[in-house]
Amino acid sequence: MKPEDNKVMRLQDAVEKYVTDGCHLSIGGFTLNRNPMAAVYEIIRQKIKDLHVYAHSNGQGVDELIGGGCVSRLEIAYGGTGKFMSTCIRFKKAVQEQTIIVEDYSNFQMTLRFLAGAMGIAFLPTRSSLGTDIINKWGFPKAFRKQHDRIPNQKLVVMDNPFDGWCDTKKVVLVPAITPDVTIIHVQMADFRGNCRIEGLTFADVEQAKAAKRLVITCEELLDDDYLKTDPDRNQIPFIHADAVVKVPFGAYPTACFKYYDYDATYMKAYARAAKNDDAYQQYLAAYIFDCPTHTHLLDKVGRRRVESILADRNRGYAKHLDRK
Amino acid sequence: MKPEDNKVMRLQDAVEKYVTDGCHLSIGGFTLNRNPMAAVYEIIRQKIKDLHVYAHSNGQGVDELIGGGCVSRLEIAYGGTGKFMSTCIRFKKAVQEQTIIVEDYSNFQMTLRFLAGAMGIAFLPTRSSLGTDIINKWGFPKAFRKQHDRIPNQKLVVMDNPFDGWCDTKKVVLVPAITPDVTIIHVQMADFRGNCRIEGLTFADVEQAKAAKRLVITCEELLDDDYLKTDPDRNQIPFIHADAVVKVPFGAYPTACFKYYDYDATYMKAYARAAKNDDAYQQYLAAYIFDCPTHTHLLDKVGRRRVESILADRNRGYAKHLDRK
Amino acid sequence: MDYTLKELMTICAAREIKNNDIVFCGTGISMLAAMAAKNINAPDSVIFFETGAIDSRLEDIPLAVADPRIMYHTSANGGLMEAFCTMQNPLSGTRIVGILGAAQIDLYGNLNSTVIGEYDAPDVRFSGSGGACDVASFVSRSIIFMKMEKRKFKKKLDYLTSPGFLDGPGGREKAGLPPGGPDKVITDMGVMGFDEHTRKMFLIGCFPGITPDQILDNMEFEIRTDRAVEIAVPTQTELTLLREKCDPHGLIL
Amino acid sequence: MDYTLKELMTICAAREIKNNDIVFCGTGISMLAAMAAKNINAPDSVIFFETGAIDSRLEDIPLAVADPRIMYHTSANGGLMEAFCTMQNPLSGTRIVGILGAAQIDLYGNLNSTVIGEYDAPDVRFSGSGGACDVASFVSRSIIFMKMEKRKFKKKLDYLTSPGFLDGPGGREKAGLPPGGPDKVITDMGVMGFDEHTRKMFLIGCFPGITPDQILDNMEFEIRTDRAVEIAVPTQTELTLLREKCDPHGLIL
Repeated sequence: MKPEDNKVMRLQDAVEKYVTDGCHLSIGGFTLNRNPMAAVYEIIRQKIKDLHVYAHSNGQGVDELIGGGCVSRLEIAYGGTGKFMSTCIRFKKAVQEQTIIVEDYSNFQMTLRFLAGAMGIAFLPTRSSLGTDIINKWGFPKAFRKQHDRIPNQKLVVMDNPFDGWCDTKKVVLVPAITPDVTIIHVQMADFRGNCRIEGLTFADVEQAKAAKRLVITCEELLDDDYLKTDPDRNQIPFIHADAVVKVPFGAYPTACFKYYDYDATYMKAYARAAKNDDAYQQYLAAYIFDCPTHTHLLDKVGRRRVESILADRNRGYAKHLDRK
Repeated sequence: MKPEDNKVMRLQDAVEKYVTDGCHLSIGGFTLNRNPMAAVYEIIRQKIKDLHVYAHSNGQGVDELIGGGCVSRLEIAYGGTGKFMSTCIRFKKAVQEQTIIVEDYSNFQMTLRFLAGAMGIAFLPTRSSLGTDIINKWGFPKAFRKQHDRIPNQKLVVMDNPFDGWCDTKKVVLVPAITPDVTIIHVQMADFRGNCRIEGLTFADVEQAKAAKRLVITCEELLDDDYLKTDPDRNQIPFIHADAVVKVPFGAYPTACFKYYDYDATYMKAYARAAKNDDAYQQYLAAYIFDCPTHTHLLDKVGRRRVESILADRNRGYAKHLDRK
Repeated sequence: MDYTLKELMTICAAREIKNNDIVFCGTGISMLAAMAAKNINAPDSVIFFETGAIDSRLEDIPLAVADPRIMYHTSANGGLMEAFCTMQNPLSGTRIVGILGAAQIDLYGNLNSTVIGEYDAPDVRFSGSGGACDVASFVSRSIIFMKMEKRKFKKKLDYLTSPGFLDGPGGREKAGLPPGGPDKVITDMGVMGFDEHTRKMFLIGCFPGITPDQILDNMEFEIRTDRAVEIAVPTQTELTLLREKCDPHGLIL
Repeated sequence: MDYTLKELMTICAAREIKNNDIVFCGTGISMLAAMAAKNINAPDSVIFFETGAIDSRLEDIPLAVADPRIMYHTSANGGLMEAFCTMQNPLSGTRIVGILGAAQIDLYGNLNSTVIGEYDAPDVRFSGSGGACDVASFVSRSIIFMKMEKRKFKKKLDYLTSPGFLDGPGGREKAGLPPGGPDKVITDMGVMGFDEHTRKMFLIGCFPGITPDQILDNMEFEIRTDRAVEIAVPTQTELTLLREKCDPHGLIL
């Protein structure tokens, strides 16, 4: 086995090694799906501070990182998880109380920014947001940007089309690349080298993974052989991008993991309730994160019955008869 | 069935309808793999003229289109098929005799140009080719570009990074989008609506397909039901992009089709031999294209034994014991 | 006939969707409207999510655009890149109708879903654009769900998240946006459209029992009401299909 | 020991590949060199193709970078976009070593694979860049195969397809390219490198029986030869592995 094959590690060690105070972090998933929640909880547990977080619509994970007090700056397109929190509650509170600074983009723009990072190009163009306040209003002012060399000098740049009306286009918006210090994603299958297979929608995980200086992968199933190479059309991330591979069954819980389990509606509703009240939220943090040394402990606390209730119907990929009321 | 479901047609009809004299065409595949050869032969058979062709490294198909006298202008990255023709022979001859006009890009640039078309954006940036003659020397001069409104006003544009050194980048090259009138690809499986499944590498087929105003799909297997929807992670092109679906078994022959058949080394060597001599090439055109009303006739002419010899080992996806000497 | 306001609004939106439209769906009532259209009046419409799923079967109603229910039995499962490129590409984008909601709307159909108050020190923070700005920028028409309240129908938005017609005729073109813009606003009191010349919002019709004046009372700006008619109530068939096929467990309704 | 010139050249190139290098492969001898490295001296190097395959098993030698043989047992099958992004991305690109060939090379390792003569009216047309310009633009080092001929080692290229050090020290930087550039030139008479200060080509060593002067006689420009040593001939192990494991049917050799 070659040195760079030795990527399998414990979640605690991976977070300790790669997620440090003040680092620039992005997490995979979308709203209530495939967020790397076990890693998020471990980051909170380790009391990592002052994170600069990049997100498109990574709802539950981002809200918990903010609620856990780990985040100082956030570049985001959408803070919500759909029906359970139309606006993420701890996010909303933190912005209103100005305990975090936010820069707003659209989902496409954030995706393009990750893609630019993955492509090794300084920016990418889009026609989205022309004429809007996404262009006019900046969360990170120019002076602030000047002070931070890890933040580009401009939020975005509006430019005339140099190809003179080509594609009926007069102007475009250029958005700057993101290269996080570390990206954490949760996938259905990974092998010991870090080859990844995502089932269902990939969201922007692949772009986020390839844009990052370090990539931490948590997975439902960890393969210690070359099984994934027998069907490479289904793999999205080759091992050359991977730094750590951690087996964490239910690692996206309470968010969903297509073909494995659904979101836990009960947990997410209870979370939203707690998030609305500071005291209740402290109790939530204590009970579900700080009192649980590992993700397994959290699952034990939730209880086998709830976990079993969300197991996916392997045909449909979600829990057909889950009570989501 | 809704109107746009009626996409299944005969190859003759699809080519007649969508590939017209002077139109801008791109074909899928790469060198000796998954070129839509049945469609290429049908285009030659129908004596379509004056095509403006966009290619990255679509070797065999492009060389035959040129050899068949169908092409006037070509934007290309690579004219070759690997070992069988390190430089495509009819292409080489046509350029040297100036019977076609060529504009050169790199493979990445051509891919970005198709992607830009697929993305609906006028251009995309790259750092490739800075300092080279790809930037300095233009096959389509400015005046020529001015006369043709289907060709962008500039081959490419070198621009300073407006994000001031972000990503250690001072300059980038912008390449203009391509939106062909029609793209033709050959895939392993398509359904009657035009959902496509490509096995093995996708090359730039997906970008080429989505960039085009019209998309013609030839396929090894045509499904008249929703089978492909039962495993959508394997599908790359949703039906909303498709205009015609044609079942053509061995539709990539003599190029390869992963999991179905290998390239025919015998055919390709014979082709290269014929291509070197104008008389021999006329005989080749007559025997294999004009005397064959359909692709089936061409396969019959080649003979069952040769066709059987290239059938893929379903595990490996190619013909393990094929004699390629 | 018995129906709720939400059912009426959903069906009003569904009626705007034509067969073969590609329907961009957000969460909640917008998703339900798309499902209703598919089950009632536009069986060949194609439901499409910014997360990358296209033509999902939707056996069960999703509670977010990343719900695993949208990944089942689709034409292709991609990611955000594929989805937004499909919108930005005029060949496919012009066939898409977007369904959006927002916190505020103005006379020209511009939307705010980001903040109330100052951007730097907001009184209320909302989710932000998500894909809404992208949809509003790219697609040829959109349908907007809004609650009728003075603080929501604003003379001036606190933040312009998603472009409507911007400052009126030619506004999108001047800004560099593709053509397109809002088509209908479905509220809890009636339905508005946008004049094709002035690009200003006008009242298309009131819901049963609602007068144009009541609607104007709930807006900060004035709109023309002289073309207003009464909106047809849901038919029994519409209601049955909506209730039984789209949301049998009442998760959204 | 008996070996052919092609075998010697292949093994010279293979020796330049280190364990854990990601090796970009073109067609023919460059692919064989990558396979040789993997089978002889760098078992953990990763073979990578511009068509989108990474870490292909290569049970059988491919005859093109789109040969179906490269799609078997890979880490992931993508497309050209994925491959070129991996090269342009400095995080992965700087770990890649490119193996290239060309029709012409100059003192600074710039390559021509496009035309001989005028671009608009060429005497000889070649394949063109393909991915060569991209590789040469992005990756940290490349190995170039060349035949020793005066018309190939040119004072001035007819067309600069793929960037080497351009006009010398700082040339790439001035043009806006990432760092990188050619590392070795493997010819049929010896091996050249590039001086780290002047960026000029110099002779590293001659093949057995070849003198520096013979090499100079086959070049249009002068290079320093004072550091030249004799190149170690292939070992029996190298030859056996090359012949038996990499190209048992002699398709390239």
